[in-house]
Amino acid sequence: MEAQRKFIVPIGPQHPALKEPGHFQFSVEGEIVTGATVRLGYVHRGIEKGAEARNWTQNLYLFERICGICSHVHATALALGAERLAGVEAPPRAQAIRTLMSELERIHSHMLWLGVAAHEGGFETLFMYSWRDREIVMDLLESLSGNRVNYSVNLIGGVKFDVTEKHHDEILKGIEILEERTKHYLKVVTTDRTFLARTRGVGLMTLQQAELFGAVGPTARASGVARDVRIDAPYEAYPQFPVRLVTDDGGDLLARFKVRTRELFESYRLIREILNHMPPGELTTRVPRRIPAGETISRVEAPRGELFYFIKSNGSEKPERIKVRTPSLCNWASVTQVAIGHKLADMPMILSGIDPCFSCNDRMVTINRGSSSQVWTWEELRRYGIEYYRQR
Amino acid sequence: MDTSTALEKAAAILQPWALATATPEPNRLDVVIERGSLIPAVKALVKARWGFFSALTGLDQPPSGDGEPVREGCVEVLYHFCSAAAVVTLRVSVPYSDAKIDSICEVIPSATLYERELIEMFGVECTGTPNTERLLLSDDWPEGVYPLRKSFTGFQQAEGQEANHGSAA
Amino acid sequence: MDGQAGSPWQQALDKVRDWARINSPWAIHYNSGSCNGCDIEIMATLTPRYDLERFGVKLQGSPRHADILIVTGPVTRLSRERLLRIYDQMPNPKFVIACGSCGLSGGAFRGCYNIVGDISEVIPVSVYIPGCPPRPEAIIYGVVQLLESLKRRNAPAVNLPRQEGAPA
Amino acid sequence: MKIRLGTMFGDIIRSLFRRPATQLYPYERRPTPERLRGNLVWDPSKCTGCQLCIKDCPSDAIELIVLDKVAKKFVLRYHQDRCTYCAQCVVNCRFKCLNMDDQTWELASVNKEPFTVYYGKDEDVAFLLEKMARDNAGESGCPE
Repeated sequence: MEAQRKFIVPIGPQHPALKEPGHFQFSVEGEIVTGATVRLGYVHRGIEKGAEARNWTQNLYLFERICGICSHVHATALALGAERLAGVEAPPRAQAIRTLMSELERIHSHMLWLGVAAHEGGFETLFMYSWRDREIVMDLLESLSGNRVNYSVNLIGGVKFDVTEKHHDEILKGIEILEERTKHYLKVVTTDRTFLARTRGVGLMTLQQAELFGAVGPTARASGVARDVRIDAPYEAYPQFPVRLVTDDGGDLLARFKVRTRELFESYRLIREILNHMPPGELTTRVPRRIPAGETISRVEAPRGELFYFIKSNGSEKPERIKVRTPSLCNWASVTQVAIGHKLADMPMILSGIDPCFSCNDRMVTINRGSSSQVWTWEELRRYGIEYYRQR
Repeated sequence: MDTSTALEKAAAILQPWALATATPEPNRLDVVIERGSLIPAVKALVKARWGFFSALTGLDQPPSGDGEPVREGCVEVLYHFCSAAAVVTLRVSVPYSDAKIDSICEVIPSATLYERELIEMFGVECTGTPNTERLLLSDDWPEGVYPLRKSFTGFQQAEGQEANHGSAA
Repeated sequence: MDGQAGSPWQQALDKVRDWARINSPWAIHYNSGSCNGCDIEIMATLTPRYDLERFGVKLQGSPRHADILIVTGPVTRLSRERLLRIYDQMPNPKFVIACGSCGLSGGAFRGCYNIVGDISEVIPVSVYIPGCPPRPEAIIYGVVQLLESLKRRNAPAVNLPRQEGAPA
Repeated sequence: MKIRLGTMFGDIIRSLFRRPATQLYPYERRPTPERLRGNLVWDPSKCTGCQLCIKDCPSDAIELIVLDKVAKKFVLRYHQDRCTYCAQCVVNCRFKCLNMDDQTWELASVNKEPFTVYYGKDEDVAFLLEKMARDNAGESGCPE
């Protein structure tokens, strides 16, 4: 493409491969992105308002359906907040089960991301293999909770089900295979030459930038920011089962791959520990239907980063206001800044690098100032990216 | 730095602007400030490298009713800053009649997404935010309707009939 | 067109077309406001464990290449127009699979302000798959239901011109 | 660090000699976990009509139609297409009337009619359906 020509490249909001729709606009000069803006709202359903018309228990399920990938953490954040307002605490066994589920969910989410990011980079083999192996953790989640995605583990004041001996053995067996595979994937993402060409030095975010933009989760940790709610403000059973911080100083896509895969090992270790030291006892405690008036802030570490809930109750059966700030939103703000100066061909990888909860896209319209316009699909952009790197 | 020292430090930083402070929970500090002192307060926190800007919450306070002295309806804007387990909340009240607040984008550029959400959901104008295009609501959303204000009770449509039908049967 | 359809050449062509359609329906997926749960399950049906490509179903990037539109989620105000646009861009004949409880009725999001309704209120739906989200097997079951119904529905469609043609 | 090309070739070659990962679902059905949350079933014999299940249902998927409160004649109308399969109603029920079946999860259908399910004693359901048919005939224009 000739330089000196400015394009605006809108991407969004529909695509086969991924999840929520989001609409991005990149302004490009030749090959280089000079600006990025985002338009959300294709999946804006009005949940925060809907919450005000539902009782606390119903909200548990409504909030679980904010995001199907990290459904458990959403419900946990709400349940923890409501319990704190009511002045009760779920029994230790319930806390341990919640923690177990959130770690299993983290495994499923990171494996999913590994596959999707590889797919965006044109590495279909890794995509298919990592999704094949992800089915192991999906089976575990299904046999534990009864559903593969929206587990509905939480109740306000506890959890619904117990972990039996049979599940105990199943999980241990499952994560053993997964650990073996994860070791292999770590080797693949750090040594495969073609893949490294697409990840090393791409989407660089320095420590200062990460701090300024308020990046969270693995995206921030890959830039060396030591920020993890599980460590900073332990909740559930994390005080008893501490997590070790995983960071990397690279700041590029490769570092994000490394951080996420290493976090998987941490999850495996934690799950083993929880299963071997499962506290005995009850699964639920009694919580009144009317949650006492008050305000609380509930922060949990979702697979994508810090999830922030601000909950206000007015003492009735229904909450007064629940504000949800999802980790993707924080990282979105950072990616629109980081994208500047990169090649258009790197955009799919950079976007998927933050593990966004946006369904990739529709069609891309390349608007050539005033003259004819050309329609690109995201698929074509992806292929363009792959081609671009092949020719180099 | 443990939580209580972090909170003490934040209280010291914000002291010049604080109208009132409260600690609703051991790990939290609520500081009520004037609208005008928002930018200097945020700047001070950022300059001292105290935590990071975590979230922005709007809280609608509809006009209080009869009997008591009538309070004007306002939107409370909450700026949450987190540092490890400590959470500092700057609380700014904006009346309906003059729903304007300074944008903090010049200090924290990534705040623009939160501010755009605030503009759409509560109708609080953020003076100086770089982009005010629609972020979440549809393009044909009526002007001046702010879904997260308490006065908004939804568009009366199918669900009302549905509920009636259900109870009738 | 009916007269033409009666010609043996046209009949043969129709048969080939139906055969191709049933044996290799290409699909496109659109999320009109769901929670991602259904979407990752649709993805899972395409990966090695479930492998929907056994039935020739291939996920396409462009609505122009697709026979089946798989929609997940209730329809939000913003995505309504997009959904209609995608549906209009698909070549005829087209089939819609509504996936997940919220796409069938609103599910947990019933009554939220930014939802215009379920998918069948916006575009005609051929197969409904309930579940929150449906298991990949249930999605495969739904796709098989669609293919079966196509086989059944197509039988009279192919025969009809012949009956009309007979008296003439 | 040694930089290599095609780190995953080994996997691919090994996979050639392994059992395929694909399950042949419609032809073979794998046993499902016993906790699977499938279709909701209701046992009318124990129900007292307390309606606790309905109160917490996040999606209005169940309705209890009271035919005769004293004689405990109830019919449960269940909407499969609204249900979120969260099992909150099962947890709420103190008399264990509700249960989620782990075998029925293949619910897809080409139209919406089969999604409304009536549970109850046969004569009660028949009575209700008859009554609804009569009502519908009486006042035309009533939805459904």
